[in-house]
Amino acid sequence: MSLVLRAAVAERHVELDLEVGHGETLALVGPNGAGKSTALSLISGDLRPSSGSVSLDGRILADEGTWVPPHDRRVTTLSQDPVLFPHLSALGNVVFPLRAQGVPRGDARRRALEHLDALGLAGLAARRPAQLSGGQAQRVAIARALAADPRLLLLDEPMAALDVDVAPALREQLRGFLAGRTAIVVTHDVLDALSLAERVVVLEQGRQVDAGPTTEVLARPRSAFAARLAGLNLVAGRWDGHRIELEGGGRLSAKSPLVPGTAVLAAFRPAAVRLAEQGLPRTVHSLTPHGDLVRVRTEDLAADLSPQDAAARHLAPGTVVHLAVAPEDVKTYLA
Amino acid sequence: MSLVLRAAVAERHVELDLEVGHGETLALVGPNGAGKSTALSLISGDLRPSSGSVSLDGRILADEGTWVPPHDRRVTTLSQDPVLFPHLSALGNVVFPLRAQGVPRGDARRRALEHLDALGLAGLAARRPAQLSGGQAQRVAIARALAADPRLLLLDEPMAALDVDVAPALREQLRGFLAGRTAIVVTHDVLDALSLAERVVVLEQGRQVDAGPTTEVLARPRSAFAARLAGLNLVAGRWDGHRIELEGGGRLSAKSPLVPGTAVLAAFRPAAVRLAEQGLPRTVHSLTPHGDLVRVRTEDLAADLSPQDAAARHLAPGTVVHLAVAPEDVKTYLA
Amino acid sequence: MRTLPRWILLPAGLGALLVVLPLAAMALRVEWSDFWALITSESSLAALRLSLQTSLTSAAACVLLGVPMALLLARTDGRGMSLVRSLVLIPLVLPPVVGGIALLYTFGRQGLLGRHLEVLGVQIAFSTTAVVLAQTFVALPFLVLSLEGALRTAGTRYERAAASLGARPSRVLTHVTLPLVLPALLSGTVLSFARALGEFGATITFAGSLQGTTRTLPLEIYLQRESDPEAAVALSFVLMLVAVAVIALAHRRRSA
Amino acid sequence: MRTLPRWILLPAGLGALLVVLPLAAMALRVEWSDFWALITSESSLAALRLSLQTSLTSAAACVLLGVPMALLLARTDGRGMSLVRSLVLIPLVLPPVVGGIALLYTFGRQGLLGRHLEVLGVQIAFSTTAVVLAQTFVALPFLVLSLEGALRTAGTRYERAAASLGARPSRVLTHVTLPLVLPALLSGTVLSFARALGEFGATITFAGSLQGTTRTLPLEIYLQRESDPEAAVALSFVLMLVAVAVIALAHRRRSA
Repeated sequence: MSLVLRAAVAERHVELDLEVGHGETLALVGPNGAGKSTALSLISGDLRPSSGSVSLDGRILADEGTWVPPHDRRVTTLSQDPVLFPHLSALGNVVFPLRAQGVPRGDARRRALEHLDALGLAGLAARRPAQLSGGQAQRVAIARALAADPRLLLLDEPMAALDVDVAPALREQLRGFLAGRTAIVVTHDVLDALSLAERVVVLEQGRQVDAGPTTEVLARPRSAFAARLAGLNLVAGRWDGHRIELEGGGRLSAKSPLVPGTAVLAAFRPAAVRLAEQGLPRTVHSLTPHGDLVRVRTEDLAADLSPQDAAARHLAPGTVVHLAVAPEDVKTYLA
Repeated sequence: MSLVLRAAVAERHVELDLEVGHGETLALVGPNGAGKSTALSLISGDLRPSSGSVSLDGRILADEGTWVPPHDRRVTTLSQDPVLFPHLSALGNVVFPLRAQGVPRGDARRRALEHLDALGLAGLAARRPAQLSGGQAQRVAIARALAADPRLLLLDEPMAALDVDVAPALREQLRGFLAGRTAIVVTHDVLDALSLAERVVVLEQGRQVDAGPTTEVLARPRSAFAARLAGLNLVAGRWDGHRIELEGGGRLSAKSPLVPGTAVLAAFRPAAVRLAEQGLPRTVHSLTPHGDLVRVRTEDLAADLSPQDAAARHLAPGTVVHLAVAPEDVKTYLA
Repeated sequence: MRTLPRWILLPAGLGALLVVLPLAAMALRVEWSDFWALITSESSLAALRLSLQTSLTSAAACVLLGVPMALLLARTDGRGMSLVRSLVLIPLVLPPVVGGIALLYTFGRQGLLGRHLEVLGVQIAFSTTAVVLAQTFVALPFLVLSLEGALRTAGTRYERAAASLGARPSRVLTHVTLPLVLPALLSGTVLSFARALGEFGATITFAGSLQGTTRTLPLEIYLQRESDPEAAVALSFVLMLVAVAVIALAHRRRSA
Repeated sequence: MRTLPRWILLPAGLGALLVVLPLAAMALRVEWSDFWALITSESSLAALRLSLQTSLTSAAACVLLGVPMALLLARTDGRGMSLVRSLVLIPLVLPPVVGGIALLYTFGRQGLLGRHLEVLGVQIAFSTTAVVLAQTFVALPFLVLSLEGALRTAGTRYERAAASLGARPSRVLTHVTLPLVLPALLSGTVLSFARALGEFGATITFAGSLQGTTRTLPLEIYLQRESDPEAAVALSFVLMLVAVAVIALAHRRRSA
């Protein structure tokens, strides 16, 4: 293992147990306040663990007796804000980490230009950050982070501030650079997780609740957040051969090869849910635009309706609706 | 007519011709920079027209020789920022416009309390704005705007800053208050337009490009923006009885009772578009999360794919794709 | 803190000592047994009374003249305004003695205005009015600066909202604008009061040093420094307490 | 502008007149035919030279001591720091004469430190060193205040980014923190230079008025005011030009 994080931060009620292998990219996902930022702060050295330890490539970075300051950890963070030094040119920004490591001036300049070139930025070397677009600035920040040659790269929502037109191209570039590097990417974007990371860890309330290969976790979510990230409704219950007896009450028809009597999880898309005369009774909690549709959220289930439908039915919080879903749209798997 | 706005602002290349009837609510929609803010500024008195005039209930508010200052127009703006006076209580905020109109102190207080009560805020009368939630603050702002008893109410994205859980309930309340009042609502939200306004005007590049009853404009859009608001692809062409010869080249199969040879518009949902071996050739411009799906934008058409599909095909800007849509998913109407 | 190199503690400590040590040294020299007698002697009381009276008048004049100036500077744009702002700030960096000379050539007997006032029988130089003028001249920028900053920070959105609700400009000013910047107005007033209270160079140049008429506390301290050092220290200690109180007040306002 | 009532133009204009009129009146009194002779007389030149030399030294001392202080104040939190900040600000509102008295009881012959220095044969009061100390004492808060504000505005994100890229604290300070606040550092230095140049009360109290040793420009102007008013006006005009230049410089920095 490259990174081993087994540490707690008592005042934030966070207790983490993470490992990242050499050359592996791990996606860290979860709702706000789940402990993702705390994990990054523990690794980068912005926060001390109240117990436990952080180690990188066998070297203890922090435990009860040890404290390696951030500049000495060989851990570099790339966040949604490129934080380019405004008084330096693009080239000067990429030279900075090389000079900080004692690389001689001419050598540092040459290597910085190579890094800029690799990101297609050689023509912008002389520009100040204020003269760069958002996407260009973020690419300079990537070049600068790579120039620091960290043992571990932390990517904190690296695309979140970019224009939607720019993000996909940058995501593909980043995918190339991350191959063979050890990295953790924190993201809310399912595309980031799918394209950049082989493995995903889901945090909720300071604890790990789901983990595994990215496509597997998203196809068969076992946590509320993974289900939300994958855009699925998730319910738990017992399979009786025709229907699932839901834990919260009610029954859901499904088709499944599972043995009757087993505890199962069932996932289905909100777009497959319709309002019916009969079905699971639920109370509307909120309505939100969701792509072209309106997402109607209830206690535990979501349904995607057309805006025309939602407006015509005068749906508002408190309205009671009956939700139905076709058996062939329900995917079941062992709990 | 209550409001008649026939005015131009030369330096912004905006030329407007709007009318709002007594007791009517008009939705004003369009992309950023289309002239919506300019229209509101001309009406509220933040901006002088370079030519033309603005009149309300027969009184000229602005033309070459006339200029009524904002405080004297009987036009009140409600924006996404409630702009409650922080040094006054909720009650003090609602009392403010009444006192400004010379209502005696005790009378103003009584009427302000009635307004707060109508919005279910009587219990919060003594609170400072800082002690109110976002939704409560916006409701106090509504009560304050109603207390000003304007001849025309301007709603500038009134829900845009609210939590998604709060907006629907407030939208329903606002719908009640707008009944019988003259109002203009600027919005990006199709639900606002559908629930609040009987009529919609679409602005693009400073000009009116589409107008009519809200449901009609959204069902059969005639402008790129109205199509985007309704979540539809829109193409123009000539109907030959089986297919539409598109203006930009290519053919699209459809079913339509229209007479062959007529110029038609065709609308279809991005979710109905699939990638095929044969179809309309297009170049990917961007990929963006869109609800649970990924919206792939090309030169003129959009397609909604699952994130798994988009990641598996390594779609990125520049990729050439072929788009197909089933004939029964295409809706045609006269251009 | 973690990102600061440790060696900066040395010069920072020296700097703090340069400020704190003299204050401590002076406090240690106060003759506590005679303290009350020293600050209530006839000349001390006359200076205290005069200082309080002139500084409060000056602070009031700063509010009356400075609030409209700050409003105009904060709410009007244009090239002209930046020149006006620069002019208004000059007393902040102009040596007070030079300010005193300038006032003398304006309101003095031979001055630009003074010679016309002389004809009317009004004489300003070397009077209590001169003290107030000198103090207002040097203290005005403090009020204008702190209020203009607060007005710019507050922005015009509340004022535009008030107009949209039908309030006339005067009502907007008294019911919205000024209440919103009240903390900055108070701390600006306190600062200009403190600056007026400490005024020395412009006063001694323009108003002279007549006991009971123009000899304010700083002048009294300067004159007593050699003849009656105990009294000078005692009065200095009083002014130091005022300075500490002013800082505490202005600071609490800022953090509130 | 549209939201301001018109009547505020009257007091605002009066306030502007109070500042501008004296400056104009003084400029009108300059004897242009003798101007060069007046400002190059022996005593004028001695004062000019001394003022320039001491003010530049004080400004340098302010940078050396004030930059570390501003860094600590801006980057450290805690209840203790707000007390330290209040102490550092005191010279800003303390009457300069009182500052002079305080310095006298610290570095004077009988002072807290002075009596020990006296034993070593070092005498500070009434020397050029005393002038520099007095000027540094009153000018230090100007530098600390403007730099601390800029450091807080700049925030720590660039510093954290630099550390994350492997830069040691000293390198972060010299290559990131200071370059980022360079405009504020320059305008703070200019302001503290201006404050040092105009210093009068603390200097005359603590350093006296010996030609060539402690008689700086403001003291020279004060002394010449009655004996040679033409020279006083000419030197005042020079200091006024410096004040205008300082304002222009600090203003350009701010808008840049």
